[in-house]
Amino acid sequence: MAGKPKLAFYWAASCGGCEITITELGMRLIDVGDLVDIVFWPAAMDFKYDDVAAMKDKEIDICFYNGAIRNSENEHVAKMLRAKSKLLVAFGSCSHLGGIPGLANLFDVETMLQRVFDTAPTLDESRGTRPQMKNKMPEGEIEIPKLYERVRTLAQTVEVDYFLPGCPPVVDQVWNVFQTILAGKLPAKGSVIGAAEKTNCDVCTRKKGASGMRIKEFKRPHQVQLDPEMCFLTQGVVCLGPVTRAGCGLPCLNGNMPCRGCYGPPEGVVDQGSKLVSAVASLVDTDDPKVLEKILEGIVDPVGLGYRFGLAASILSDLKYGKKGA
Amino acid sequence: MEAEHPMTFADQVRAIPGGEHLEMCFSCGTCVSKCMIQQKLEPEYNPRRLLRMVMMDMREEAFKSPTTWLCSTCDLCYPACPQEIHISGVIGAVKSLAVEAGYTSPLETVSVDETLCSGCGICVMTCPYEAPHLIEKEVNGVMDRFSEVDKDKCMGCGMCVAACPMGAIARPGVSNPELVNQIKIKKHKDAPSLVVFICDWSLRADDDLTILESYPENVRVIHIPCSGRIDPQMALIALRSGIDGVLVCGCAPGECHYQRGTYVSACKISLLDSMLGQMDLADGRVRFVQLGTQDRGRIRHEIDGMLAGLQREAA
Amino acid sequence: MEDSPNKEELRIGVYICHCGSNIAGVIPPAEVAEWASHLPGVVRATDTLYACADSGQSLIKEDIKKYNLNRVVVSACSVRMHETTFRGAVSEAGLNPFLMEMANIREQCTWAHGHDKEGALRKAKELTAAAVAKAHFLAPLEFITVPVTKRAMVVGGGVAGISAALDLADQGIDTILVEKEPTIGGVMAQLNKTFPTMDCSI
Amino acid sequence: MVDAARHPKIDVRTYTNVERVEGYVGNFKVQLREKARLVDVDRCNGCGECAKVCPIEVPNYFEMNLAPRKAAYVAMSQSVPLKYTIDEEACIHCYKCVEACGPLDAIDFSQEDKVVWEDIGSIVVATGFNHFDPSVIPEYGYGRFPNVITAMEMERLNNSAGPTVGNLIRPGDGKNPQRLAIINCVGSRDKRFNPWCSNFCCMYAIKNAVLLKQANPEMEISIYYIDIRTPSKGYEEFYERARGMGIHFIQGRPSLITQDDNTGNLFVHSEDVALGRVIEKEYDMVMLNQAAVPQPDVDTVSSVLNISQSPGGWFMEYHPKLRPVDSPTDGIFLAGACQGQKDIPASVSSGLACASRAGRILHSEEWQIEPIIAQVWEDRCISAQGKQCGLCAKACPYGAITVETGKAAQVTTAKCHGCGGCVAECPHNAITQMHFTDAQILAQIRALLAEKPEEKIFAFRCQWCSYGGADLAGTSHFDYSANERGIRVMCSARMDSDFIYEAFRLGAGAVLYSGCHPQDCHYITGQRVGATRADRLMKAFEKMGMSPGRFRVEWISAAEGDKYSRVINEMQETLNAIGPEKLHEENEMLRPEMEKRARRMYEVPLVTEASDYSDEMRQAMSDMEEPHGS
Repeated sequence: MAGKPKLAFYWAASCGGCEITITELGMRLIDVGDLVDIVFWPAAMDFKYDDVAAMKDKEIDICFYNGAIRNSENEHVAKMLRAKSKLLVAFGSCSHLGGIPGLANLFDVETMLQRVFDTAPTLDESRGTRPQMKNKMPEGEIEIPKLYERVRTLAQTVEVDYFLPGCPPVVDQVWNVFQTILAGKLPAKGSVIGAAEKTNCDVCTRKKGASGMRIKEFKRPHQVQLDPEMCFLTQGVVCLGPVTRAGCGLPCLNGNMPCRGCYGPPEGVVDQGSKLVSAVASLVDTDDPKVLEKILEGIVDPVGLGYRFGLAASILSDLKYGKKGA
Repeated sequence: MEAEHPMTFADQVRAIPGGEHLEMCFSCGTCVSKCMIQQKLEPEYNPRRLLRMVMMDMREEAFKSPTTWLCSTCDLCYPACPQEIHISGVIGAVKSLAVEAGYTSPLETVSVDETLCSGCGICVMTCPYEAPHLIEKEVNGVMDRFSEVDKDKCMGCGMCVAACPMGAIARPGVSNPELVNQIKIKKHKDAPSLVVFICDWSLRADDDLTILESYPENVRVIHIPCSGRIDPQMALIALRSGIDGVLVCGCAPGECHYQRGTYVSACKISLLDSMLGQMDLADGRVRFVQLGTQDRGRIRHEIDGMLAGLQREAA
Repeated sequence: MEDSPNKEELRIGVYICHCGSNIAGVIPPAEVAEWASHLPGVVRATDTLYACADSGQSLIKEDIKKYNLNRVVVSACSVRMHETTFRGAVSEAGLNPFLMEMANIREQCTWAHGHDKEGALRKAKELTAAAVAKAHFLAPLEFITVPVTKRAMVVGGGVAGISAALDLADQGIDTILVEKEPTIGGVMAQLNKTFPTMDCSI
Repeated sequence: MVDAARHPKIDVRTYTNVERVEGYVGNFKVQLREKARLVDVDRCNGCGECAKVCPIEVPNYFEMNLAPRKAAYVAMSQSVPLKYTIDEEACIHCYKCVEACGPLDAIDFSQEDKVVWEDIGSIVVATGFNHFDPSVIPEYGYGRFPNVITAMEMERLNNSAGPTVGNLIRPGDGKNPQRLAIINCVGSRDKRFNPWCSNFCCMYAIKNAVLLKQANPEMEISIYYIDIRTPSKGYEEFYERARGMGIHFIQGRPSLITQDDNTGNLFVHSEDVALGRVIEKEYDMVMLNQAAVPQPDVDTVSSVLNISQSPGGWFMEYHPKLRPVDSPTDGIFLAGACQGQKDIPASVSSGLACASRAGRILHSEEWQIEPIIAQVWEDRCISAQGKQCGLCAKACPYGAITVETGKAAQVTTAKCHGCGGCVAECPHNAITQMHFTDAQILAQIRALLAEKPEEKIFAFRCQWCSYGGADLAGTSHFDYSANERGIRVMCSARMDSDFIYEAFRLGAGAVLYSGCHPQDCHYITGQRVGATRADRLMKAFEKMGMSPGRFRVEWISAAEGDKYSRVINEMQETLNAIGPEKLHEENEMLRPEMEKRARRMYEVPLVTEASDYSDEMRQAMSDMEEPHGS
């Protein structure tokens, strides 16, 4: 590569936390500045889409794309950046698995619009209106992007080279990924980088369950005095540690809260939520069908629990929208 | 007083909890026919004869007998015994003596792949037979925790295989890939496609097995040792591959051959169903039925009912 | 109403039964008899092979006359077995049947303490002594005779009840056959043919 | 049956219950309640017109509910007496039957129950047995699978007088069954239901099989059994004949029956024990050979007739070998299956035996009862001195004692059964019991506790139950400690507290207060009197600080030999645990208290002579000890 490698960042349907992670690099940002030439970073600097459109294909060396594909704009930019970049990395849970926005797949667009524009308590007299697709403005006609029925991950829109999981990805992992990319020591295309192979339980130091220890009642974190020494499952609290990759350094567990699965499932697990059900349901301790029902009432929102970050990438979304999902 | 006579084999068995009053057996044979192992697995399996061997001090023969090793203490026989002998308790006692004497189980058991195992302990908590337990081991300089399975206790039911998030524990014949590869149905334009996961012990009558095999291609039957072996992910994989419905059949409560498999899968499918419900996909495409030992012919109703439901759904 | 014992001189006969080996197999009856002979009031103490047999009973009857006994103690089996037998024997010898007392040294001694022969012997002696002690205070009694209403009642009209009623009636006894159902016959009437003769059951 | 009704000497009272029985052998008074038939038996000629017009149909118990009967009904056409009865519950009072009866005018809806007292010399109880309801064995599917029937249902279905007039059909679809399975020991030899063998079912199964095979030789019949029992003459030959006719006998108790819902056929899953193989055979119909169980109303019958029950609920005989048909109560006899499972020949012979046993009494002008009844010492009775008492009358189960202040208590000899409750309850010892006087009992106690009393376990037993239990312990050779010394009284009500205090005063190591179980007491409420006294004693001894287990109260029936030996052995262990020194020290501490409480007994006449004589006896016994130097 002639000069410094060109780096691009883009922020699609997400909370922006991934952008802030970059700033967390702190002083190391200066080194980044020395190493790479940031050619597109709308969140930080005043870059325009036309700048990218003007580039030649594959001109950008590395593109970090964070955020899910919610509307037509996200999709358009994703396709454009794919064409312009050699390496496209899905940065953070939203682009990797759909993240929190992915939970929108539980509802259809019309229900959401009604909630936002008709029934929300804080609405003023604008209640009942709807945003118009096209608007005449003094500067000219402007369009707002079209909301797709289905929230899709980056990989479900364009071909993605690597995935950097996390909500947000831990800053040290981001730095490691920088080093590996710059050093060119990347694993096979399509693999997850910036995370471990095994699950959180491998690194979690809590005392694990013994033979015959079963769950008599599911409890949510606020309903029980959580023991910092014992594995959450032995306390009847569902922890997604067993179905989530290690690598985040366990900020949640160290804060005495169960893992929520943002780093995504380990290799070989196709659907994180159903795998969690398989693991957790095996620990239920009753042989009476009626009692079983009562125990299951302890899990108030199975999809929210099992697919907090992975609903868009899950088979459930495929089933709901089929392959199309326009 | 004459010399303290050495403990006979029967005394030793009686000394172990569960092994009491085996001498009350009057060989009526109820336990042999209530248990399905002889019918389905091993012609030599006969708990009544094992009790007789214990009473007649035939120690070696008892240790070698398949009855000692194949009994999964499902306790189908205990409430049926007119002499109220805890038969599975006696067999368990003989088994523990056999293990002490150095004999090992001939059963096809699970094994742990330590490169995958994250030491989460879920298999340890799941196993009805307390076969797996966590061990500390040093791997290239670093202390790590793995699950290790006691071959003599494992009954090969596969509940741990389904529970293991990493797919680190596997049983030859029913490992995850082997099952997923069977989930293939040629698409039929009018007949809905249905995958039936059925446990080896829920259909007592051979006629029911022939009913099962009598279905055309659009019904794919996959045999698993226990309904507890089912992983809801497989059901989703089947649905995504275009299959219209998934039916999981297990034993009735209290009749599970591996004690708790049927409750575990009831819980899994119920949770999966509520998830499908949240995504308003719950139109009965995934169902779990518990077939009792007297429910002869019911498998036909369940499958036909499901196919009819899917037919209506598809229309 | 009762006469105190020392009005006439007490002459007690004690008989220790072998009952074949049932008693003699565990304790030596002769030794018990010899021991009992020293008890106050005992004038005759011996052992006998089978007290309830003719030989035993005739021994007691002859002794009552020969030793002019006015109390008899029989250490043998349970009262529920042969009390009536020995009461009959002593009354045949002219002694009031209620002046005979038994000691149960078989069911409640030798058969239950086969494992402790020495303890059984001591117990047999003391049970005999207790019977002798009670014998001291026995008073002659007459059976109370009550009139008998010559009518029988059979409760239940099944095959057993009908057989009993028929037999009683054939003996000339007025019998009331009570049946709670509208018809007699019981379970038998419901049966088809009955084994082994396969004839009808009505 | 018919000759029983026609016999001049037999007065058949059907649709009648025995409500109360009083009195004693030779002089029973029995209250009978003849339920209202709503039909005048003298007028009814059994023509059946009323039944024809009666619109109401209810299941007929006689046909095992397989066929209906009208509200106006006879159980069967050969009913004896052939009189119709109107079922009050089912009847809707349309009175059609009254019209149909016409001139006979036999139906009378104003009829009331008739209650009458009868003087009876002897009672024969022949209340029979009941059939085990197999629906409590879910594995056999009775009640769910229509073609699974019970033995009695088979009797009716195969009976020419039955609902199908002898044409055996299966309830499911009315077809004639070609393949029948008979399963033996349903509810018998089964600890979960009835541990006993019901005696006749093996032969009964073979009979049914032979009958069916004769009627339809092609019929395939299999009998599943644990052991075929053919105990009497001709039975094994009958079994031989059945095998000769091609009836299959499969050794193996089936564990399960499943049904093919389409064909209604049944599959019997069992092991063929001879082969050691599990087999599953298809049948059109399955007959469950159900166990014989006691009648559901045995408790009422045994309390009305005052006869006790052996374990399982069968009435208890006086002695299983020597007096098998006598009940413990003199003059009451047990005929047929109510005393224990019997087949028809055994039932008939026990009926005939009862006839002769009752005849013994009824043919003699008078009958002797043991003179062990209570007698009052008028001079000691405080009621005679004008004080208000009557404790003895309260304790008497038979109301045999009348007490008026100012006059001494009076015992009516005829009513007194000799339990001795009054004697023990009287605080002034103003009443004694012939042949079981206080002096006689005290003499026995002192003789038995003359030597090394602290090693001894002193047992008070009642004649009918715990003394019988001790006997059974001996006959079954259940070993127990030879330190036990026991005396016999007629009832636990006779065990005066003074005897207990006296035994402890003499230094007894432990005392057992034992009698009948409450419902078994031979004297109706005698046991209750004994039990209340025992509780009082237990509390008193606890307050006195006596080590627990030294005074023990146990209710032991004549059939519980194992319990008697277990209790004595446990008491021996208690004594060993306490140890001789502490026992001696405790007795010294308790002696003054016992002396204070036992002193009242010494006011009884002859008791002082008994204690003098006992000293003489103890002296003689200790002389004998020294010379032998044991």
